[in-house]
Amino acid sequence: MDSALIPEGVERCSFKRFTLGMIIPAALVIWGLYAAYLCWFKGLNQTNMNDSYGFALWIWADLAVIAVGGGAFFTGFLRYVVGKDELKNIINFAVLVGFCCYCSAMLILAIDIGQPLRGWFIFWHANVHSMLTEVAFCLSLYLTVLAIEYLPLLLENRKLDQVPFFHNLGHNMHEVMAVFAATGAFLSCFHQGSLGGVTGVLYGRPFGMREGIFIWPWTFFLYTWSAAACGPCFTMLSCKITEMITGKKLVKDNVYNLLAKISGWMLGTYIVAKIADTLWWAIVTVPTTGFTFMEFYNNSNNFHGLWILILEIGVCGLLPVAILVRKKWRENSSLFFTAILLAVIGVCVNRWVMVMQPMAMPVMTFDQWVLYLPSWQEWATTILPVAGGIIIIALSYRYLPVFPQERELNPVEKS
Amino acid sequence: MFPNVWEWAWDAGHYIFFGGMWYVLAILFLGMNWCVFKAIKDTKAGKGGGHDH
Amino acid sequence: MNTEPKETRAKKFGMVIDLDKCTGCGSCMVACSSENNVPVRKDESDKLLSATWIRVYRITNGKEFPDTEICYFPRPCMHCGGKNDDGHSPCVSVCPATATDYDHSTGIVSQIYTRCFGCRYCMAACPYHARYFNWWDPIWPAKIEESLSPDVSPRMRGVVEKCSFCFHRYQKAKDKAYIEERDVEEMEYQTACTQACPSGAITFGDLDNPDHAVYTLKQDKRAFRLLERLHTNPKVYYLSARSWVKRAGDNYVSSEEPTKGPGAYKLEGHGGH
Amino acid sequence: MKINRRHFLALGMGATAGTMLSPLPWKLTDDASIWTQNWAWTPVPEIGESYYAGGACTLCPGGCSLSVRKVGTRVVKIEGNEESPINTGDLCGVGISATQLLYGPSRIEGPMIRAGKRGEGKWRRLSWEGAEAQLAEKLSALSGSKKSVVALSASKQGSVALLIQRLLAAVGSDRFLTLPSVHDTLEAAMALTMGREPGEGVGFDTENTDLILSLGSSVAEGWGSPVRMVKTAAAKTMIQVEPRLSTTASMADIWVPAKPGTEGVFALSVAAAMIQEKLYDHLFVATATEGFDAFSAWLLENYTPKKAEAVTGVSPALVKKVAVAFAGARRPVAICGRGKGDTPISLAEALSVFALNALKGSVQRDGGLVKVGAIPYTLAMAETDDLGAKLAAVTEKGRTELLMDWGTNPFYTLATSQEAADALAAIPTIISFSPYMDETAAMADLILPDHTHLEKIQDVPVRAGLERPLVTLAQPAVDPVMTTKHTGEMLISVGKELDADAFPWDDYESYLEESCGEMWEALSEGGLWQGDIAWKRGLERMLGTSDRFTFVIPEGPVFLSANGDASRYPLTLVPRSSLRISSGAVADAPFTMKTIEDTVLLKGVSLVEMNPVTAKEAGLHEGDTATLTTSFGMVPVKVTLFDGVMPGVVALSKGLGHTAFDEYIGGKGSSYTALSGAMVDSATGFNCTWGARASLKRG
Repeated sequence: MDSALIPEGVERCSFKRFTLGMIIPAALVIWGLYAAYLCWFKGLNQTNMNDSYGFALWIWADLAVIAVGGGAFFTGFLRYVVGKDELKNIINFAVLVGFCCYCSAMLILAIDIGQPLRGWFIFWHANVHSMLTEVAFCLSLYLTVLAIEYLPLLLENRKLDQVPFFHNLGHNMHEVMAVFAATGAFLSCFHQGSLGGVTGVLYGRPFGMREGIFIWPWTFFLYTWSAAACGPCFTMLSCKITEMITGKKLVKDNVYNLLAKISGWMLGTYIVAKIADTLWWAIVTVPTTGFTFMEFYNNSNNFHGLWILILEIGVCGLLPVAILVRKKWRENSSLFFTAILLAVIGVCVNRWVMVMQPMAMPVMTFDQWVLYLPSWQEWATTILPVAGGIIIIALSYRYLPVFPQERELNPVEKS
Repeated sequence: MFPNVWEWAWDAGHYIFFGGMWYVLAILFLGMNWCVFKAIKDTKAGKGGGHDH
Repeated sequence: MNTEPKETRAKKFGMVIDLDKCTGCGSCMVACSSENNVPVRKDESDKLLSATWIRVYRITNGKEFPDTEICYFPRPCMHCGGKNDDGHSPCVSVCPATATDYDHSTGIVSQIYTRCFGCRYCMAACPYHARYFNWWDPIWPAKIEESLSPDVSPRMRGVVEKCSFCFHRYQKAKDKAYIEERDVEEMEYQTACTQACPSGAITFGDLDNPDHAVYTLKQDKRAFRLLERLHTNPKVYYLSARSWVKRAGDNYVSSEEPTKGPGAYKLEGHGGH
Repeated sequence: MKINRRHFLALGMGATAGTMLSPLPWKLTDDASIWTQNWAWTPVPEIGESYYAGGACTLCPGGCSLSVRKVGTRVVKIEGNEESPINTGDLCGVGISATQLLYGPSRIEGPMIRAGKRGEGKWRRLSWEGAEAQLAEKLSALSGSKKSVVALSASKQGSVALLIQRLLAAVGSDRFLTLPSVHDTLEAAMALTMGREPGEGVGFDTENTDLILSLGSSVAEGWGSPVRMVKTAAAKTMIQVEPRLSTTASMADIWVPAKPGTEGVFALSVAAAMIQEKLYDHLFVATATEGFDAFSAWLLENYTPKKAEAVTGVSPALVKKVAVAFAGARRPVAICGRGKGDTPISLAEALSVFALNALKGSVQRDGGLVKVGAIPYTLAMAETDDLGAKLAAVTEKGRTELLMDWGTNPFYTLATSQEAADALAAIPTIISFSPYMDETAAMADLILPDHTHLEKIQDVPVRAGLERPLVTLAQPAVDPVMTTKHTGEMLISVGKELDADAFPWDDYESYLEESCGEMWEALSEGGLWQGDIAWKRGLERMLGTSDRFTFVIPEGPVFLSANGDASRYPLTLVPRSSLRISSGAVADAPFTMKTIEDTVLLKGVSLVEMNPVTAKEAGLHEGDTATLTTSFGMVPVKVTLFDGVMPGVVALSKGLGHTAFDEYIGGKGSSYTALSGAMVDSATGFNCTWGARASLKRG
């Protein structure tokens, strides 16, 4: 029934099957919206956050989706600014995933703040010294950029493309896309960095605090770098998952390979920097605050101990680096899949550590390590954008020519 | 955000920050306008509608 | 020394709390709550959700019976001056909407409830847990609304609140002094907690004014500040002759000697605001 | 023209663009934020003229004077009165938070009669005429012995107390009772050692002392007049004797962790050490005392530090250290009364403390134990004989037919066991005058609510161990919030019905003025009357003719041991006092609830403090849920570990576990009192319980 909207020369499942597939994500979205309604109308008492845990699951989710959404800016940067032409075959999807991630971040922020109707005060009464201000500005501008980058793809829908104006608009936008992509990369560098700065500047919280350069703590650069490294991994991961669900090969291996290689090197350099940062922080920064490095890990209530650091740097850092950098290993599809999955987990763990631990970690000597378990409302509203993202990606895949190589890789037999 | 908001302080931080913001906004605004106006021009010239690229 | 005339000179209000006098009676907490219309809930026993602008912690020396000792640590907002005392307090520097600000004429860190949109970044920034979020709409049962003071506006849900050093009392005193064409006297502006404290442990005044009691007290050799090493530059000083109490005011790598007194740690390095 | 989808699309886009370019969305965004800044359900306090009214606090015996800040007709804050010699502008949290009691949900709206089953909470409102008629009728219609009528009064003296006593007399009862305190024992001890006239009390001149030897008294946590004592604790040298490291103990210069309940024995061992080491004031003992020789012989036979150690667990070396410090101070004083002093001690223990003070000559002088003159009310009251026995009878089944309560809340304060609670509940007629829905009011048949202390004029005689007699005046800072009536007024009105001659006054205020006599001028002008320091009057002391001190060898036991089987109840439960918890008749207001630590009360459950060593033996950990049992009752608790508690001892905060009041202040934790049971002192008949044997089981 929707065949007129489906791109030419590709095969899609039946509308019924598609609808059936959308039931679970749609249900999750409804569940999430109900939780969001509770948070908006009854207040944040619906969460399990408290005065010690003002930053919790949501902020982590925000940082994580933005980090993994970094694939859009970095792939765009490689494609339009550096000129890696092969990447045109995955850029649409990268933009799409990025767009979903950034929409998620905005939505979560809108639920997270205590007075959503006053959220715009961050623009109106901006305090330029605040990292969050920088985040909000760059985030909303970059979301605009992503929307602009997504628009031409939308215009390529078979039905829309028939309108001459839309066709021309899409065509023109393609021509100047490099400018937009460069702007996006610039914005992204800043807000990814600012998000790193969010905890890095907290000089009252030794666990999060980092030294740095000018107004930027080292985490500023580490966040940008890790997003650039792990964002493409998430793009590839999503792409692989899409391939699994659709049962089709959508992007050629050489594209994966190129992106994986770049990611591997990015992740490798990042991990070196991260280790250096951790060492400097542990040996130089932390003692000036009166703490020892191990105090952050062997506190009585801290059940994960040092393992979380080993997980982040070793299992989800060095291991994927080794796989991605070595040609033979990354060409092995299961190793490749493991590597990108670990890289994505690694960046999420990093964001978790940087949000949750500075909150939990007692600073006053007579303070307690506070444990926190999110309420179902928090989980539901965190799952909401994920489910929403799945729906957007599914719709886009169904009705838009997201993968330029799809037709070539999956020729449709003319009946 | 605007100089008429009373917190507006004319210091370097604001120049850089808001300078960057307006610069980016200008690029996006001009870029999009260029695309839209060129598309209108092209459409009037009879381009599009088929697969001519 | 500052040679500007007293009337126009910027003040730096602060507090000195004598921990050797404090009996932990909690009078300051109640006086503060009553003065500032702090909301109440049916269950106030979960301290992670209960707002007390000044909270009195109880600490012990960790020794076994019968060598145990306890000490009470009243903790209002520290009204930090921030690194180099330039007004970039941990919370002020991070508030994205300028809803909390550093008043250079008084040294008081303000909180504008109608401006705050509840992002809680300031709470994350404050190592003293001095900031409280209004998780609920404030509800005063029965006729308790009648007991609300018009000097301090009750907060709506979804915003952060904290100790203001009873700033409204300063405004009142200043208005009176202005009409009478003089400066505010030391005793004219005292916070509610200082006023209520039965043991006289709390002293309040202008830290920069040699005529004020706090000026002398902060230089006492028993004086120290909470988390001195973080360079937050608090305006609340503590006094104690007990070395373990002084040590509890900050973190030390095991071999280190306790703090050498307020301002003893040099600020080095960069990063952050 | 044919309208197709394309037109719709164009129209939609045009409309969106048009709206976005118009001021409408911006205006709406702005309005939405302004709306959040002015939510109708966030109250905006009314402004009005701001001024102060005077008053007196009655929430504890402390006698603080108040400055009540008002805005328009509302009370917005309670502060300490700077003119008060007791609290000099300061005030405790319980006193400050009374604004929330005044306006709070626990207030009783007006006179009510029970409509449902007892304790069910169903009431029928009455008019005041109707309620008073009911009371008069119930009193005159008593079937049994007239002595079966009991009245409990919040104060032992004063205008309202007299009216209550007269009302009882009118129906032929002499059971005018007050809640017992350490002062009841102290006065009995004074009668034996120094002689006592009716109305005279015992004071401790802590202002002028230089060392306080506190035998279990919570100097910093509510003993005596709390606000004044907090100042004292912060300023004076102190030696604290008690089994748990209280705030007082921690602030003290020496903490003597004697076994629970053995403070009196410790006092005697210090006295013995002073005699052994010849550290006592020979001159004073020789010139101003009697009975020393017999007393010292008895002491050295029974209470040498070595012998006492078996009871107190305190080493002779520490006893000697305390004796040297006490004897070496210029004007030391030994004070007694465990915790806040709201439980009597045995007469023998009181006599021991008197003797200890006398050995140092710290009797009837600056900084010592002093006799406090009677308050010169023009209308004298009779003191109740056998108060101990009469109090005990209240919690014995079948001894009482009608109980009237004016501010003592016996269902909370006297219900020291399940048995006692049952006996109280079995009293056929219960009448409450409480302004709050306390446990007693909740069980009452008839409630005639009094004004709160912020709504009425009333003399408040202070009985808090001050060195001189003192009366404060409660004043109406605000018009009555509810349809309440001054209990004095009500009693005059009801009394007239029963015995017009005994109640000749037109109204309470004229009666009050008459009753206060010479004090009235000072009371009405400054809200406070202070008497002279009794022993300084005249030249008696200089001439050595003041009351001589007699050393009395106590007859009863100094140490009352706890009942219960040690194998079944291996632990000893002791109370924990805190100024943050009002342990009297009225519960904490919400603001004060805020201040209660999470090591005392957590999510509605009381925490019991225990030494980590004891916990380890019992297999308990921090935060464990457990059941605390004594022979008198059992309650659910959580465990908190504290090194400052003596091993084998568990401490539970006193003053929690109110079952009535409202959701903000009732139903919080468990009541220590309900577990404490009885330890009757044979000499006085008072329940002197200092704790109970207990067991603590996980789950």
